[in-house]
Amino acid sequence: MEKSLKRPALLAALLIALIALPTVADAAGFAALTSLATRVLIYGIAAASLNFVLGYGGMVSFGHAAFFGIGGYTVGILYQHYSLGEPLFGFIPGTNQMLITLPVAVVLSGIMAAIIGALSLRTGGVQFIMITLAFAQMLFFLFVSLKTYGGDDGLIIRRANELPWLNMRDKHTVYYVCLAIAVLFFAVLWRLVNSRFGNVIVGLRQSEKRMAAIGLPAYRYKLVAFIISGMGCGLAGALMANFLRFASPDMMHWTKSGELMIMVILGGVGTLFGPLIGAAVFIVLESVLASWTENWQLGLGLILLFVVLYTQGGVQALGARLVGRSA
Amino acid sequence: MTLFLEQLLNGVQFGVMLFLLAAGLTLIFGIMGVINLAHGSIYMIGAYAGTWVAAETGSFWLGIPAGLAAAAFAGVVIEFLVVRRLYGRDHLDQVLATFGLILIFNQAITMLFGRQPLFVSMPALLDGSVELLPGLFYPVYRLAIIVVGLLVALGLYLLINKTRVGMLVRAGSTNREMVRALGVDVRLLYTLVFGLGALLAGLAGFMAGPILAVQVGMGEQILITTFVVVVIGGVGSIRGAFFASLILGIVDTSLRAYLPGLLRQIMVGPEADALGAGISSMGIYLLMAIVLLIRPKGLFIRNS
Amino acid sequence: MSTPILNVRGLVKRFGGLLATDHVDLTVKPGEIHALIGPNGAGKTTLISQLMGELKPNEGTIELAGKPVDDLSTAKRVSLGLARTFQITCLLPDYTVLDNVAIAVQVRQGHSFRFWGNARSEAALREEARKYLHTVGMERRADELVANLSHGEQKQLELAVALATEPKLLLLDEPMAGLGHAESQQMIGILRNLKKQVSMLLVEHDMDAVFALADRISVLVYGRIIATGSVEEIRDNPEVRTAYLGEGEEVC
Amino acid sequence: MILKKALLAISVSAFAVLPALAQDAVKIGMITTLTGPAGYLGQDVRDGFKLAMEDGKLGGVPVDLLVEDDGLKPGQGKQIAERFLNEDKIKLFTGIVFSNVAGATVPDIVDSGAFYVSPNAGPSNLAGKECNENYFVVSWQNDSLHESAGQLATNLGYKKAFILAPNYQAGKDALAGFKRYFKGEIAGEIYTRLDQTDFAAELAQVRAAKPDVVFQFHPGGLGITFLRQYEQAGLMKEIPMVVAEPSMDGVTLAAVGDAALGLNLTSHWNSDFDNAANKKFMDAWNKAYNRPVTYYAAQAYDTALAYASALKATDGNIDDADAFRAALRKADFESVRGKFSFGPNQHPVQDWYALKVEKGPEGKPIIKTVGEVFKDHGDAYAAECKM
Repeated sequence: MEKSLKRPALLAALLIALIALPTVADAAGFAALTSLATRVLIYGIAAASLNFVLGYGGMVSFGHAAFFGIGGYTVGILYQHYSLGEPLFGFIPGTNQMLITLPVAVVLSGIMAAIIGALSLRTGGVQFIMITLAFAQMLFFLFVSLKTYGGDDGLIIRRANELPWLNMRDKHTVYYVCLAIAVLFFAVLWRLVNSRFGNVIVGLRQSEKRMAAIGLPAYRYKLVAFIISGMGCGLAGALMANFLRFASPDMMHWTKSGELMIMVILGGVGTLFGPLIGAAVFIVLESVLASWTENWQLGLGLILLFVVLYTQGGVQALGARLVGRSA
Repeated sequence: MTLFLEQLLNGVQFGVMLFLLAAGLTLIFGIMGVINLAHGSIYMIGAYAGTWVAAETGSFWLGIPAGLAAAAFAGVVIEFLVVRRLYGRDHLDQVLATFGLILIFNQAITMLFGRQPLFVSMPALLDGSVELLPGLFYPVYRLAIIVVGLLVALGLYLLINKTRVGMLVRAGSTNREMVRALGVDVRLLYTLVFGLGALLAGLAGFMAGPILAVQVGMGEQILITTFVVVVIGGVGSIRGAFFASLILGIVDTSLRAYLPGLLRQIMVGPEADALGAGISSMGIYLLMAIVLLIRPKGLFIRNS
Repeated sequence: MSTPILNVRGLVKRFGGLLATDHVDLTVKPGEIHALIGPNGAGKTTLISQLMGELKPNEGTIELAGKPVDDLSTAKRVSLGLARTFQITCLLPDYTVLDNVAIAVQVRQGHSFRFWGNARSEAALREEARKYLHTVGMERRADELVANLSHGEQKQLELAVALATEPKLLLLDEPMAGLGHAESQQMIGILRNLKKQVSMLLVEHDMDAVFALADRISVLVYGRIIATGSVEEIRDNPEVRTAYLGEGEEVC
Repeated sequence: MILKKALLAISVSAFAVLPALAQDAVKIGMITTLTGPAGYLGQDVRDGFKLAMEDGKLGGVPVDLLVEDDGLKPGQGKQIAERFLNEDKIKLFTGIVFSNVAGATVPDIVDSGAFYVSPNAGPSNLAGKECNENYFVVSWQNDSLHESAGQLATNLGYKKAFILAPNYQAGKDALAGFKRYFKGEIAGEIYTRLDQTDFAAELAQVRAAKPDVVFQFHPGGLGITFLRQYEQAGLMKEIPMVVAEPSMDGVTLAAVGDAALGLNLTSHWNSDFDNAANKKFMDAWNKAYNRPVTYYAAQAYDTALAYASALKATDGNIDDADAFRAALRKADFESVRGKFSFGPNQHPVQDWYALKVEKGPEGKPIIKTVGEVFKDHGDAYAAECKM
């Protein structure tokens, strides 16, 4: 939608900065910045996936943590069966190969999104918000009571998944793997929102009635969008499990859905990179404020309030306006 | 039989507690179109203020006005400073802003009262149990909660159906434009409704004091359940909130009371208990999902 | 006689105790402009909504070119050649004029499960959309955002979007409402030109337009058709003259 | 881009404001939960640990304690550990209250060669297969808590027990642990919910089952709620209750009040223990803080003493990890619990006591030590640990 030439240049600069980040951070003595950035990238993927239905499609899902958790648990459960040497259900062997676990996580969260979406999309508005929440909470309670997989304590993944030729124990490698996947993800997302499919999804947000009147069967398009979005969250969850080397029901609690939503709103609803910026702002704020004071929640709350009341369209819009003014 | 009656009373008691919270939430939701996540915080404020005053003065009864006043005051302040700017804004903005409020209130309470849960002792009048039927003992305090809850429901019914303010509220929940067109000071009406909702939440919070842990985060724990009630009953419908609260209270209680027993008939004990607990945790969400799939707008809103 | 393009028999719609559509029979012949007039609240928009499948009637049948469509979704009916315009315009406000038409062309061309190519750089799609804009005389405004259009322009765009679905029968819900005299004349001109391609059911209050365009007229009062006939027959019908008033609005 | 830079600047300045360090001070990183309903646990851990520091020294070695809030989020705990490890070059860690945060954080810490001494969480996976030579637990292994409660119920001569716990891992472990040492019959078993606020339905079942004794495990706010409602239902007088310490501590008691009178519990520590270390600890606590003391504080105090003993033995040289580890393993300190040593998996081997809630001299309820339950009790997972 932006037609200026500034945008590609800006993106290139951002990419270079992200590639240089681990080296710079180490040199400057802020080694932990790399893992902070890894977390931002992963949450950025999750938030951008949510934004595809929420911002572009106008479907306010309050249950996307479910898919995030499914992705994480896929990695965790496959790893557990791999390390114990016991096949899942007696015939599915476990694995620690990322080239297998990530696609499996994406497919499984897609299937879960298909089930939840197929039921939830029969409603709309506030009811849709609540029914997606309901399904996510059901999954949360299910995993809390699954003793085999650690229940509430969560599932420790002793070693991150392996990739051929790469040393996944190295934090920089993990960062670059996440960066590569994020770049790929955002490229695909960019194509997606501008495609014919994206075109009707954005149309559905603006007026479902209009889209029906030009002959669009809305339900199946919304459902596919919901599935795609769930798959993206599942991918992020799988990466997060690899990064934390840990999966827990905490990943699918409603507060996590809320956090993802807040990242989207904070960054800018219905923009490609807004959620990534939102994730960065949220996580950096959380870490920085928490290292300053134990009353960090007060500060975070006030900042969120400020963003809503005094910026229109989140941090990205605020930034664009500030840049526009100074230029 | 007495056990069944006792469980039924338990369900009703849990239901009326939910109703006190849900009534305010559904009004705010239905009339102003605001999703107020901070409703749970108001409940917490009512509980803290009331309990603290009761503990300091040694009188449970003095806690009541304190809790109500603090909650209503907090509600009006929130409305005036924050929510007023959110009318007509996107639901998402409201979610973000009221989430910010939750963080602020939780931290403020921690700074004011510390991290330890507060204690309030039960007044002698409400302590102990009474024998309702032969063999059916029931705690007086819980009976009192039921009575207060039902009185509030009756009061709300009269307010909504018999007064001019109530007429405006009803009109407002179905057609916001019409209320504006009537030349009513909508701002004042909104502030009043918000304050009323906060007052009820504060009442619920204070009454919960002696039976629950008065601690930071107590609001979020019950907030989601309250939203479930509002949605099942139908957004904006007080009547819906009332019946949905009772249904949810009774369903939740009976699932916990009877499901493991039923499952034990068909499977081994411990597994049945775990499965039963698992299903009953999901119970209210399952109920909401089923209700919405059958009646997408909730039980008490006509589908058009 | 050829099969009517639209054949409605015994259509009934109740809202609670209210009969919004009261056993309506209605036909539109191929190549015909059939006007539907009636006072406020007569149930004209309700009728259109039922024809489109947006509302479900309680009784009766609807046939499109001889084929019953009662159990079909709106989308399916559109693919069979039914299209409507909205009285209160219902467009995609964040899109440009051209986008609005192009998306209709896109949907008509078949499924939209294409995830990769950029829909905005598909030349064929854009060209075809421009053709419809040309038909309603809006090609100059192609890159304007819908939110910035005047009321009259929005009405014209409504028509272009409906045409982009290549309908056999066009349901026009008060296309002149809110237009100035010049704009109305322009719209009448456009519709007259379209008559060769598509049959129309025209709901309209502007009697000048109705008399200028319609082949036949039906009069709807309290959900019931009280008269159907040629322009002259209706013009002289005293019952119609007394009953006639304006109509309310439908929100997008 | 500008935004990005600004954020970077903010984060950089944030790291810069960390307190300037005295020369040679050994840094100890404390990751704990200070926000939310469970915030008081972390607060007590922090404050208890600080009490053991004399003039900023542990074992005569100057230490610098860095405390950060994990917000009960595993991801945040890991992030803090990462920063402590890589930027502040911290080698000694402690503080985590909850098992799930520990699960995400501890492996990172020990894998990078740093030490972790747990003041509270003792999940079974880290006690057994996933044990590590740099991972010590000063508090307990989770199961011991409930095993001791089971033993106490047996000792008290109860024949029929009704048991309740939330439906999650720790809850199931609790019931399993209780059953392992309870010799009588189980009259009923109920799993409650983690987000439950009303226990009336369960209490009615308890009453109907007519057991001799009730065992329940409900930590924190859940426990307060459960106890209050239990008492209000008139059950405290009819059916005695045995619990393990997470369901009853100084804070819980203050919030429940007289409703807890008559409650039996087991613990590895109590404020009235008659030993010099505990007297010192209690004096220091009462002087410094105007609030009830909990065993979280006592455990953190012991954790600090454990670190102090190792620091003293190595003279503050933590670069020789083997020597430091060997010193830690000796547990050469005066624990507030009296006897204390580490088992083969570096979890405690200690005595467990029977306690009872009684009316204190000032009319307020207090927790009183009345007897012993276990001597030199270790845990079952030590066998699985190959170090």
